[in-house]
Amino acid sequence: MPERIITMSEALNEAMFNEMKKNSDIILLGENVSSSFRGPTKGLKDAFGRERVRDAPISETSFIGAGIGAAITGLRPIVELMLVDFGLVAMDQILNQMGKTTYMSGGAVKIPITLRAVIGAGTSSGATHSESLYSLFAHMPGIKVVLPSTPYDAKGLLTSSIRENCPKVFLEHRLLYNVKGNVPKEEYTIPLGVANTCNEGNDVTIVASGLMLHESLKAAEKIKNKVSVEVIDPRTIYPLDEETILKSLQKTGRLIVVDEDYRYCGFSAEIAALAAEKAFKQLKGPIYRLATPNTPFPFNPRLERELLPNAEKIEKLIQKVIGE
Amino acid sequence: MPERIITMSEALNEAMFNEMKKNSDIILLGENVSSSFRGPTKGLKDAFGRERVRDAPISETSFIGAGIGAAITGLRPIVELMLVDFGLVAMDQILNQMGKTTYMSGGAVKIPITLRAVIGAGTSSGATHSESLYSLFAHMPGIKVVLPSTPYDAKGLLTSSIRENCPKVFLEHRLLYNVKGNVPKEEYTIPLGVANTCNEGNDVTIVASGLMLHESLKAAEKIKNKVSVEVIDPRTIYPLDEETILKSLQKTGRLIVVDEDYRYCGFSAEIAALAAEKAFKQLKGPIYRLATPNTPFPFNPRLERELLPNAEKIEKLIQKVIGE
Amino acid sequence: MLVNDKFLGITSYLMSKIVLDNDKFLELYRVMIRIRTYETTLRTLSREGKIPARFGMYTGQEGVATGVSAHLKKDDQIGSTHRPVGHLIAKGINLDKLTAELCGKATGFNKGKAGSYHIFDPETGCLGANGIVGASVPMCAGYALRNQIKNDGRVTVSYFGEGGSNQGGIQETLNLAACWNLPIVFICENSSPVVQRMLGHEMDYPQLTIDNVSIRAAGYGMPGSTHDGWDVEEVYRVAGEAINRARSGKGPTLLEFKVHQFEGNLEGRLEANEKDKPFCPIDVLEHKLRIRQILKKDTEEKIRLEELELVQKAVKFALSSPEPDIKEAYTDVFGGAF
Amino acid sequence: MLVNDKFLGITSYLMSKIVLDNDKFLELYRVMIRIRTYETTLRTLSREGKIPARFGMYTGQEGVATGVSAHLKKDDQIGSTHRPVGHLIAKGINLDKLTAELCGKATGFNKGKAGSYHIFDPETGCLGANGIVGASVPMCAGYALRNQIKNDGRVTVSYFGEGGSNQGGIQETLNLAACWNLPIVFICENSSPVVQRMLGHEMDYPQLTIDNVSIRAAGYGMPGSTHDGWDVEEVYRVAGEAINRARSGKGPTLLEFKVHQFEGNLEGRLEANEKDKPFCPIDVLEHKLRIRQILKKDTEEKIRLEELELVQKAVKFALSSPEPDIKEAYTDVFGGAF
Ligand SMILES: Cc1ncc(C[n+]2csc(CCOP(=O)(O)OP(=O)(O)O)c2C)c(N)n1
Ligand SMILES: Cc1ncc(C[n+]2csc(CCOP(=O)(O)OP(=O)(O)O)c2C)c(N)n1
Ligand SMILES: [Mg+2]
Ligand SMILES: [Mg+2]
Repeated sequence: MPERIITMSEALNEAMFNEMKKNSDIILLGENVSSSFRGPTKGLKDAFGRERVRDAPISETSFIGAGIGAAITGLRPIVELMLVDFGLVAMDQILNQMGKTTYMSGGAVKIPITLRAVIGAGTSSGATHSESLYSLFAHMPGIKVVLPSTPYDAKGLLTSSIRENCPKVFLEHRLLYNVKGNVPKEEYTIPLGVANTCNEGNDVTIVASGLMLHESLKAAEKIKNKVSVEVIDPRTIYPLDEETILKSLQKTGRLIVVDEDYRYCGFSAEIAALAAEKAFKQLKGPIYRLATPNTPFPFNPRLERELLPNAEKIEKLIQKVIGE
Repeated sequence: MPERIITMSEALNEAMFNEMKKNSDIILLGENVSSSFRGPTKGLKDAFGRERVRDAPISETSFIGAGIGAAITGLRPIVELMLVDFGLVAMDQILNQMGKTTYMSGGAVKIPITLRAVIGAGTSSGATHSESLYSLFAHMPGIKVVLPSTPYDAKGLLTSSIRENCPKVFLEHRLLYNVKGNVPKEEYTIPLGVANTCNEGNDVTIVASGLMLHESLKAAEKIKNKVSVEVIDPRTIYPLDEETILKSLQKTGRLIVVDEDYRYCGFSAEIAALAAEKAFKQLKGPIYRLATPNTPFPFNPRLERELLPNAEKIEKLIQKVIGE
Repeated sequence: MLVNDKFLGITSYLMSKIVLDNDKFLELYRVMIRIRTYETTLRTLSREGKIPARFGMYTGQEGVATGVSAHLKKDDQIGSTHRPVGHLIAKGINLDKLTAELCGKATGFNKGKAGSYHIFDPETGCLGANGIVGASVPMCAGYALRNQIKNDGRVTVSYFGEGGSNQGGIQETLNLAACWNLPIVFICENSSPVVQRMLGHEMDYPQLTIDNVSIRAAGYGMPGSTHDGWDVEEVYRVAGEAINRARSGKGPTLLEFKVHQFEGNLEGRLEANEKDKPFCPIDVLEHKLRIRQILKKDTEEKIRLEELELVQKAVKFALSSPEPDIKEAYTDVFGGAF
Repeated sequence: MLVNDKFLGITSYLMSKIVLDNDKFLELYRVMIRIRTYETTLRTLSREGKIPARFGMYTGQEGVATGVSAHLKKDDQIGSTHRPVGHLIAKGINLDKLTAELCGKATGFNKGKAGSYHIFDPETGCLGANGIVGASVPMCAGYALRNQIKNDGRVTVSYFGEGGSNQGGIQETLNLAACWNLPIVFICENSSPVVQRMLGHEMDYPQLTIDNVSIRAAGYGMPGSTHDGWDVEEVYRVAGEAINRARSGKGPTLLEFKVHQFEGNLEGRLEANEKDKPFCPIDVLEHKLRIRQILKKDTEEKIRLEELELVQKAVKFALSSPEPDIKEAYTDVFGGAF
C-alpha cells in the first residue's frame, strides 16, 4: 500500500464524508458547519446539502438537544461544538439527557449521536477557550469519550463513533489538526475502548493521550538510550482499555500518567487509582501524575506553558521515577 | 455547656440567620427561598425581607449569574440550587464565570459567593434527581467544595463558607437534613480544608464524606472487635486535607475510599492517586474504592441500593482488605 | 380566546361556538375521565407506599392534553414534563405498563428504571417525560427535525409550564424551531392564571411580568395565542389549527393554555384553592354536554365505570408484576453490549 | 427610529433632529476616533505577533459604545463581549494598562492573565469582557441587583450581539431583570442588518427569523426599540432615555442598534463588505459635524493627532512592560491565600 500523507483535519473530513455518503440518516449540525473555511467539515454542505449539513444559531442547548432528539428518532447526528468549553452552557442536555436517557428508558431508546468538539490549550486562548474536559465527560455515566492523537486514529475512531449506537463525545485537539500521517484511502474502523501501545519499553509505563501522547513520545525518544519507556495511548478516555495498561505494568512496574486535563479528580487520577488497586503487587514505586494543576489557563503564553505538561517535564519525571 | 440537639437543617438555618443578621451585604437568592416550608431557609424572608431573600424564576443560569455579579460588586450572596442536578443547566456560569473570574482578572475581583445545593441518592428519585456531583466541581479550578456530614459541622462550615472571599459550592445531603446532633448556640467556624478523624484506628483507613461517613462509621462500629478502623471525613472535597489522610496511612498502611459520587475519574480516584503517590512506601496492599459505578441512578429502589455503597458492603471490603 | 375575562366566570363559554360533533365530544370526555380516574387512583397507591417517589399530578389540566392529542397520530411525537401522566394517557399510552413503570416494576415501559420523570414509550411516540424543567423541549426540536428530513408528515408537540417558559433551553428552542421552520407545536400550560406560584408556593417576586407567555411567539416570528385550558373544545379547535399548520410544513406555533392545578404540587398544598374549582375541565365539559343533551346519565356512568375498570386492571397488573432483576442496575448504560 | 429604511441610504439622518450641543458632539467624536485609532494600531501589533491571540474588533460599531457611555458615570458598570475594546474605551478605561493586558504583560489590568476576552477593571466599572457568548449578561443582572439593593443610583449596561441574543442565559436574564425591576439597560448590537452572518460567515439557515431583536422586549414586559447604531446622535438620545429610566428605578430596557462590522471577524473575512462602508459611524458623524460647521479641519487634525499620541504612548508602555512573574501562574485562584 503506498503511503498517503494527510492531516488529521483531512482524515476527519474523510471519515464524515464517507459515512454521510453511505448513510443518509447521518446529519451534521452546528455553528458555521456550512462554512467552506473550516477543515473538518469543509465541502460537506456542498456534497450533502443544507438540509443535512445545517447551520445552527448560537444556542448550544437547543441544537445539541435537537441532535439528541434526532438520534432518539432514528437519525445519526454528528453535532459540532465549536470549542468544548462552550459546551458548559449545555451540560444538562449533554450529561443528563444525552448520557442518561438510554438507561432511564430501560433501553427503549438509543442515542447514536457523535458530539464533536475542539479541545486543547497551548494557544494563549485563555481560561474559557483552552480546556480539555474529557475527565468530566468520562466521569459522568453513559458517554463514550474518544480522543484521537494521529490522523490514522482520527479517521478510524470517528468512523467507529459515527456507527456506534450510543452517545459519544469525540474530541479533537486544535494543535493536532495539522499534524500529518499516513491514512489509507479505504474505509476502516478502530474499535472504541482499545488502547494503542505506541512505544514498547521495559522500565516505565507512560499513559498519555491527545497532544500529550506526542510530548510523551518525544520524551521517550530523547531518553531512550538510558531508559526504556513504554508509551500507551488509551485513544478512548472511556471506556478504558485497562488490560493493556495493567499488562504493561506487569512488565515495567512503574507508572507515569501525563494528562492535559486538570489533575484533581481527573483522568490521571483514575489511571493511578486503577493501578493502585489492580497492579499493586507489580508496582516498584510511587505512581506519578503530570497533569495541569487545578488552575484556570492564563492568557500569557509563558504562564500557560508553566502549567502544561511537556516533553521536557516528562523527561525529568522519568529520570526521577527511575532513580527511586 | 449543656447539650443542644438540633437537626442539620436547623443548624444550617442558624448559620445563615446569624450571618445575615450581622452583615446586611449577605443576600439569599433562589427558587422558592421565601417559602416557609423549607427547612434551611425557613423564616429568613420574614426576618430579612424580600429584598434580601429573593425568589427567582426557574432560570438557574440567570440567577446564579446574578449571584456571581452581585458578589463581584461587593455583596455576599448565598444562592440556592434546589437540587445539584439542576445546576447542569447553568454550568457555564458556575464553572467558567464563578470558578475562573478571579484568576482571569488577576485578582482584580473577588467572588464571595456560596452556592448551596441539595445532593444525594437513596430516595428513588431517579437519574436526574440523585447525583452528588462534587467530583465535578472539585475537578474544575477555582471552587471550594464543602460537604458537611453532621449538624455541628454544617453550622461551622456554612459560617466559614459565607465568610470566605472565594466561590464555594456547599452541598447538603437530603438524607442528612433530619439527622440530629449537638450544636452550640453561639457562633463558631470550622475552617475549610481541614479533615475530621471521626474514629481512630490502626488497621485500615477509610476516607468518606457526607452520608457515606455515616455508613462507614456504622461498618467500623460493627467490626470493631475484629478490626480497628480509622475513619476520616475530609469535610471539604476541595481543598483537600492531604496531611490528615497521609498521616493516618503511616499508621494503618491500608486505604479504602467510600464515595457516593461516580467512581470513574471521581473523588475516590483522587484519594487513591494521592496515596499511591505520597504514601506508597507505607502501603501494605492495594487501595480499594467503594463508589457508585458509572451508571445513572435507577428509579427502582432495589436497583438503586444495588449501586450505592453502604455499611454492609463496607464491612465486607474491610474484611477483604485485612485478609490480604 | 384570550383569557382576559377570567374573572368574569365561565358560563359564557358554555354555549359559544360548537366545534365538535357528538362522538368526538364523548371521545374526549372519556379520555379526560381516564386521566382523572387514573390520577385519583395513583394518589391512593402513592399514599400506600406502592410508588417509590413523589411526582407531579395533572389533575385539573386534563382538557389540554386531551384536546391536543385528539389531533395526533400514533407516530407523532410528544415531549412531556415532570407532570406527565395526562400527556401520556391522552397520547394513548398503555396503562398497564405505565402503572408498572410508576411502581418501579420489570414490566414497566422502562423496566422500572425511569419512574414518572423519565418514561419513554417510542411505540406511541411518548418521547420523554422529563425531570429537568424545560429539558424535553430541545429534544422535541430534534424529533421535529427528523420529521422534516424524513418528510412523512409527522409532527411533534412539546409541553412545558409557565415556570419552564423562562428556562434558557426552551427560549433557545423556540428560536431554533423558527429558524429551521420545524413541524412542531409548543404548548405552554400556564398554571398561574391568577397568582404566580412555583411548586405550589406563592412567590414573593413574580416569575413573569407578562400575563400571557404566548406573546413571546412574536419574538421568534411565529404565531402564538392564549386560551382557556379548561375548555377542551377551545383547546381542540386551536390545537387543530396549529397542528395542521405544522403538518403542512408551515412551521411552529406557540399555544398557551391557562390551567388550574388541583392537586399538582410536589411539595404539598398550601391552600385549598377552592377558587380553582369552577375551572375544572371535566365539570365544564359535562355542563356543556348536558346542556347540549349529548351526555345522558347512563352514558356517563358507563364511561366512568369502564375507565375505572381499565385503571383497576392496570393497578392489578402493576402490583402483581415482578421487580426487575438486580442485574438490570448495570444494563442499558450504552444501549447494547458495553 | 426603526431601521426599515436601511436600504434607502443614510443621508436622511444627517440633518434630522439635533440632540447634542457642540461640545458634547466633539467629545463623542474624540472617543470614536480614540477607539478607531486604537484598534487600527492593535491590528498592526497583532500582525507583528505582539498580541498572543486573535480577538474580536469593534471597528464600525464605535457609535454605539460611545453614545451609550456618554451617559454613564465612573461607578456605573458595564458587561462586555468577545469584542470589548470599544466598550472599554468608551467607559474610560486606561489605555496603557489595557494594551499591556492585551499583550499579556504584568502591568495589564489583570497581570496578563485575562487577555482580551476577560478584562476586568473595577475602577472604571468595566466588569468583564467575556469569551463565552452571552455569559456576561447574567452577571450584569447581579451588578444591577447590587445597585438596587444599595440604592445609590448606579446603573448597569449589558452588551451583547444579535447572535448572542439567542443564548438561553441572555433570554433568561431579560426575564429576571424584568421580574426584579433591575436598573439595567440591555444593548443588543445587531451586526447582521442585511445578511445573517456568524463569525463573518454567511449562514445557510437564518439564526433569527425577526428583523429586530428588540421586539423580544415585549415578551418580558419591558420597553424595547431598534435604532441606527451608526448614528451616534441617535444612540446618545435613546440610550439617555433608557439609562435615565433605569437610574430612576423604573426598570430595564432593551435597546437594539444595527451596526456594520468592518474588520470584526475572528476567523478572517469572507468578503470585502464594500457595501458596509457608507455606514461608518465616524464618517456619518464627520459629515454631520461638517454640515453643521462644528468640526473644522484643524480641530479634526488636532483630535486625531492627540488620540494617536495617546495610543502610541499606550503601545510603548505595553511593549516596554515586563512579563508577569512565572509564579503568577499559580496565584489568584481563590483571590487570596489558598
Ligand atoms: C432546571 C430545573 N430547575 C428546577 C427544578 C425543580 N422544579 C420541578 S417542577 C418546578 C416548577 C415548574 O413550574 P412549571 O414549569 O410552571 O410547571 P408546573 O409544575 O406548574 O406544571 C420546579 C422549580 C427542576 N426540576 N429543574
Ligand atoms: C457559548 C458560545 N458559543 C459559541 C462561541 C463562539 N463564538 C464567538 S463569537 C461568536 C459570534 C457571536 O455573534 P454575535 O453575538 O452576533 O457577536 P458579533 O461577533 O457579531 O459581535 C461565536 C459563535 C462562544 N464564544 N461561546
Ligand atoms: Mg406552572
Ligand atoms: Mg453579530
